[in-house]
Amino acid sequence: MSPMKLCVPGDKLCSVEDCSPGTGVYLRHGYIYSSLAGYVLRKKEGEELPVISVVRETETQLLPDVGTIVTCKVTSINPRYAKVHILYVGSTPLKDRFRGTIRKEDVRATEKDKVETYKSFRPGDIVLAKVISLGDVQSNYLLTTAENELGVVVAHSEAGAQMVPISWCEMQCPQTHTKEFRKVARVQPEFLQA
Amino acid sequence: MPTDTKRLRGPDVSKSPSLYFSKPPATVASHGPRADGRQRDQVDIRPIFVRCGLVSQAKGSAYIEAGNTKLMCCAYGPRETERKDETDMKCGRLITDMRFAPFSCPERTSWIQGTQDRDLSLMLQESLQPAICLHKYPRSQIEVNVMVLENNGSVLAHAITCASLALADAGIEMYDLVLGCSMRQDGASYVVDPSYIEESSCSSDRENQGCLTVAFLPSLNQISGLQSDGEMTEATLTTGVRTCIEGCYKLYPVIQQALASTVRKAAPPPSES
Amino acid sequence: MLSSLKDRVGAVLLPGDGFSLDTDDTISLTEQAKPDKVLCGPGLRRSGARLVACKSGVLRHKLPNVFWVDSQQRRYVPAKGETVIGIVMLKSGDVFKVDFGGSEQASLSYLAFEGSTKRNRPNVQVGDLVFAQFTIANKDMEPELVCIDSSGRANGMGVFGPGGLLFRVSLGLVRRLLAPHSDIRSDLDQLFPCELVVGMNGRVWVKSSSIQQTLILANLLQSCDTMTAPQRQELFKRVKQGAL
Amino acid sequence: MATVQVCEAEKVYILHGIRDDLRVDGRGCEDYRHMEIETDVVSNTDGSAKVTLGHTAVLVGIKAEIGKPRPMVPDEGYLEFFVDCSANATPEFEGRGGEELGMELSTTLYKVFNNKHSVDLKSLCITAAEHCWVLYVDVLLLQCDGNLYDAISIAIKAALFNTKIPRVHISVDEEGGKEIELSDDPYDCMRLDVTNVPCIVTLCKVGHRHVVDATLQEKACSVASLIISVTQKGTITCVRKVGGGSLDPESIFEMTEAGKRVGKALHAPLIKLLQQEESLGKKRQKVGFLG
Amino acid sequence: MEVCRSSAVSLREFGCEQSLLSRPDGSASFVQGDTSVLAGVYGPAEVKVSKEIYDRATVEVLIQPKVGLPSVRERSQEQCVRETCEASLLLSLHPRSSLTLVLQVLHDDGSLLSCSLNSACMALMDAGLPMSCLFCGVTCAIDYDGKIITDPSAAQEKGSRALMTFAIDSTERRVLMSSTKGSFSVHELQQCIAVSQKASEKIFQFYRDSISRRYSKNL
Amino acid sequence: MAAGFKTAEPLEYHRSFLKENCRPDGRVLSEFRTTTLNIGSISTADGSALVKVGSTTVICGIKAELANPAVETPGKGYIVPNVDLPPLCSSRFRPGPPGEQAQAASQFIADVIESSEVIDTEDLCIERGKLCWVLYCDIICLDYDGNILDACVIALLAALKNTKLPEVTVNTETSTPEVNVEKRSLLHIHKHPVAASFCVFDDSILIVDPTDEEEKLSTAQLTVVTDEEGQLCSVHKPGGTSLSGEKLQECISRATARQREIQKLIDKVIKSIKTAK
Repeated sequence: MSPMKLCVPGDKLCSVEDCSPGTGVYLRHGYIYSSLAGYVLRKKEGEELPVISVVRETETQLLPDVGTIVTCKVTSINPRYAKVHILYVGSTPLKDRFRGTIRKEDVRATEKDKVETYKSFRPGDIVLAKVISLGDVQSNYLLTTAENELGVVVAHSEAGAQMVPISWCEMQCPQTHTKEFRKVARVQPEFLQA
Repeated sequence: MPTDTKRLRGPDVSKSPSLYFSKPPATVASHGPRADGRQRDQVDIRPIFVRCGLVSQAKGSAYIEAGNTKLMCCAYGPRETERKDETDMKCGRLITDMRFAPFSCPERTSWIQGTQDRDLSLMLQESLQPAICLHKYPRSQIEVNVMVLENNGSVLAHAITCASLALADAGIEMYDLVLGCSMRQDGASYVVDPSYIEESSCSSDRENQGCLTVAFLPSLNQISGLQSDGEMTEATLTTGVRTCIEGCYKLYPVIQQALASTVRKAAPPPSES
Repeated sequence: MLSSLKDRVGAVLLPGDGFSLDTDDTISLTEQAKPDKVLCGPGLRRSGARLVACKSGVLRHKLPNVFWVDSQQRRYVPAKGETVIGIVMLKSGDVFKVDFGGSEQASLSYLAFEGSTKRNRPNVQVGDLVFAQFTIANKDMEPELVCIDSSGRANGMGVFGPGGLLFRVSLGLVRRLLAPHSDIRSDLDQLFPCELVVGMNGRVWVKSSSIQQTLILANLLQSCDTMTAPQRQELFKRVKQGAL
Repeated sequence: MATVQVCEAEKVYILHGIRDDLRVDGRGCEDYRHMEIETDVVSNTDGSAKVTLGHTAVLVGIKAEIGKPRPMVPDEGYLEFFVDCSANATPEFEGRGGEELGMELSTTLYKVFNNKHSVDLKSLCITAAEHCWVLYVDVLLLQCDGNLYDAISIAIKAALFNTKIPRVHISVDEEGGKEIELSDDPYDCMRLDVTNVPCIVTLCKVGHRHVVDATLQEKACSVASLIISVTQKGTITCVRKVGGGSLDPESIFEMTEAGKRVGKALHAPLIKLLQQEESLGKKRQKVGFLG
Repeated sequence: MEVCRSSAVSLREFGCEQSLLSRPDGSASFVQGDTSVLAGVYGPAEVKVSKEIYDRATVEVLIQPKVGLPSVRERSQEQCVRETCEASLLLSLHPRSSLTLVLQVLHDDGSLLSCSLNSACMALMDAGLPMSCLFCGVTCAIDYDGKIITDPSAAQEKGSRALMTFAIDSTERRVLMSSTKGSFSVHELQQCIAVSQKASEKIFQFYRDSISRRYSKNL
Repeated sequence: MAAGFKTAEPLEYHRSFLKENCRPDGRVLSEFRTTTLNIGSISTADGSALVKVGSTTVICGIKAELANPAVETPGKGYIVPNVDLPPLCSSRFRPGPPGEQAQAASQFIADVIESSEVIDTEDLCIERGKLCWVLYCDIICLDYDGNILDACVIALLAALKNTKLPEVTVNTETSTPEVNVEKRSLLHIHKHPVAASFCVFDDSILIVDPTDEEEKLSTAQLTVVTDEEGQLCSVHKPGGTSLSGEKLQECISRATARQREIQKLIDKVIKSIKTAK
């Protein structure tokens, strides 16, 4: 096998007739060009045109986008929403923190009007959430935890110990055995790298 | 004048010893070979040394050395924009900052950023912006910081090249690389990639004299930055631009190689499956 | 174990002063099968097996085993159940933002007034004074105020009427004013008839029959902070004679 | 800079018009809008001019003051530029908004005048290494309706034409000390030679063509512009690409060519106009700001 | 104003007054000989979003010199005072709020940093902010004969070979902060620390006395 | 575990390493990062040095200018050090005037220069009361990965050792200085101060040469500066949790060893430059 081709931004890779564009590339006048410095990857699946992408050692998705799952840390809460710092997009850690908001009505899918934010999150909690909107000029990224797999994954009790989930809405401190309310995530193995 | 209370201050007045040199400084000849042995009236750029990814804290970084001109550039981001307005929602923002180390020029410069630095920062921004896929980075900003460690001419041109390398190293999506090249016209002859002395010397009252810097996207064949001062005829200017483009093309393979080796060093090729 | 603590009741404590809570000095076989539970009030905190003061002030004790440090503090830190006088700063959505002198503004729902419903909103304007109680006061959360008690009645809370004067006194004085059988209050009662509202946050509102009397009362109260009881009684007597 | 929002349909309309050499306001691609020039409008300056170009209005005042020559060039005076973006011109300039644009404009002006021939700096020297004239060129933006560069450069040229610098007499006293005396006679003054003062032509690339003196709408349709400062002889003293887009080399060459042509043509009528106005002297009817 | 005369480890006369300003939430002035510093504390108050820390309070210290604007030297002292305060305050009890400590130098006659620390500690106590322990500042000078002078005056500072300021905590008498000038041997450093620890006993006793007096007055 | 844990619970992440007596970058607690030195690479400066301590990179350039001595010290010149932490070196620094950390670092360097007497400012006097040298020592951080103070002191010392000043005479007739560029001489370095920085973790664990991450999570920092005679020039602990006497002693002995290592390194690099010439 020949060594993989390297390219830099602006390199013409091929015509659109030969391949369909993947990530790290752009189209211009019927040709596909590289927009990254990386390895050229051609993937062929079935009868369709092979997909051409440019990949780097680190994943290229650097920004939270609508629909992506993010890991965040709760920084402050009030009755209407919880403010968070987004730490990860998927499994890629972000170098710079982005701020996000989980509104009260986006905490869970059922009985939305009975949600109380302080029975769902506490500052310092690590939460899995999904981006629902990039927000507007005033607001931050809007996130939701209204899915079974989303919600608090790591939380510490008043005593400072890491709590164990006991139901979808409660966690317990292993030291003092006190129970605290949280919107607990049913952790799925694919997100359990943390 | 307000005093700078955030830095340690020396005496109120101090002067560069160069004002009192017993021998007058050597002047540059306007003909014959150049001081560093390069050819006049030819696209004879200095050999450059480039390296990417030297700064551990930055998303991407590059260092460039052309003769004694040494610069460092770091790219950060995309990160949340500090100032928000409507256009940021669709498009990212590019922020550039270029500054000189106080010891980078023959005369010591002040820490406080002057108008020159700000103008260069603006030129840098305008030259880089067309090459970056900013629409891929809504709500965020990408920062490019350039520090000139030693100024021996053609700083802006090299800063542009260096910055585009840093951006590519940072994995910021770009339409093309941006390369910079400068030339100085002196009467009928010209020098490409001038040194500090060649840049600042104005030998006589001759006409057709000036400096030109071009930022060029080599693969798309587009000029993203152009700046000149002095006095030049239209013909000179046109050939000057062509000369600079030629200079950029000479730079291109070196830059491509540097980037490729960075990619190779960072990770082995992924499996093709 | 409590003996060391009880001995110091009434003494001045400084931050860092600690008491051992170990049971090892009471190997007593007799009385306490269960060690006493100590309840720490403000100014005291548990640090491992020790009880440490974190504020300067006088150690107080209340039966059975409640201890706290009585300190002189000017900045108010909200606590659940305390009533305060706040100023409405902003209307946002279905809440008011209320400044009560703490580190952040508290929220006060439109619905937390007696008789208010989604249709029938209370008449509260930005700048109004409210007397309200904390239902949430916690370091992790935005404090929340209400103007109704648990049975939905105003119980003295709500928006202040026109007139009257708002001023600040020390938190210590507030506690003295609110203590049952407060002597300052009884002294005041003898002076003029007045309406007096005391917020735990150091804000006091008075209203009397004339502006002059209101001002006198306000000045008297503010000067109470630095006076001993005889000094105060002397002053009140003089005012009563001089002003009337 | 002052910007307007242009919708897609408008954009297409403007683009098609320009392709056919017909702009929305009826001009051709290389035509300027209506321009008015008035000099000597601010009495407490040594030279001043006001230029309106479409709805763009700028005022330039020049003050001559005695200063110390720069150590590198002891036998020359120098010019200082300052551009004030008043919040009057557009609300966007409020606060610090105008500062950045002001900076950008003034640094470009320094570049435009950074050559030996635009203004004879040697004539501004009084005594070498000791005293020289410093011309403070203050630009005030009154209203922004696109094409600031061109309007400013024309106003500067007019104001420099109008500038009267008092003559100085140097007397030497017994101890060898020099004394500088300014002439009291208002007519005993030095005039500047403005033949080589360049004018700026901004070319806006719209679609595949370029236009001169773009309106804000046209500017919103363009990705990049080229600023070219041209002297009467056709020498180019400064070129600069502005805006977020890039240009291909061929169109740059076309644009410089066009810029040179348009710029060169600008000078002769301008000088004629200024001389005419001057010859009118006191009889001239002052229009003033509201005229 | 209370005054304490000192004997064994020679400290200059010092005095302190708490709660002397009405605007801040806590204030104190501290006098050591002719050196005096006035401290004011504001907080816990609202914090700027950019400075907000989600699990603790943000502390800011501002030192105002007697004349002129604060310079780099003040900034470095601010850092010393701030980090000392941060170590003794229980900041996690007031997350997302700000504590601002303003120190106004009234007169500098040596041992300024230690006087600043002492006034800071008294002001923090006056504000009733939760603290895990108290701290005090002690300055030692070593003169050219190798003699150690505690709490030196400006003249003594000038005639010294080395100058050290320590902040000592009240529970374990350990060094919280150290800032030195001039060169000295390891042995000298240890001696100075020992002397400072001894001197700290006195200062802490003084703290206790003046607080006790204050509370006895008000009851 | 690795990456996720690191960003979400950085303190726990570091603790898990410290428990095993090692650090995330593989060092043991008392180990410095590799220190490299490049002297005299900036030709526009009168003296310069670039230091790398691990990834932390600092450059120091010295520019000499002429000035009048201060009235109160007519026989002395000036040394003006300034440390800059530009936004280039880390995303935590914002553009604008230097922040508290940069200012505190500048003051620290100034104090070290004064305390250690690395240069006798009287050596900088050209003519008493009339003319003297000002040494502007501008130190710029190019990559901030912790322990900036150690790197700054090394860069400063190496740059000073590399600084050559031209001969200056004062022309008696015109009383203007005359600078002879041909004749340059090295500065006289009296002492070789070297700094060693430490961090305290969880009030008890002491680590040497902290990285940026470690600095952020530590509860206290300490820098000890010693010279070749074993004298202490600075024991700088700007606050934080307290430190016992034994721990302090440990730091001092480590600092003394570090001084010897660094002085050797500087000598070696200077020698290699000379032989290269």
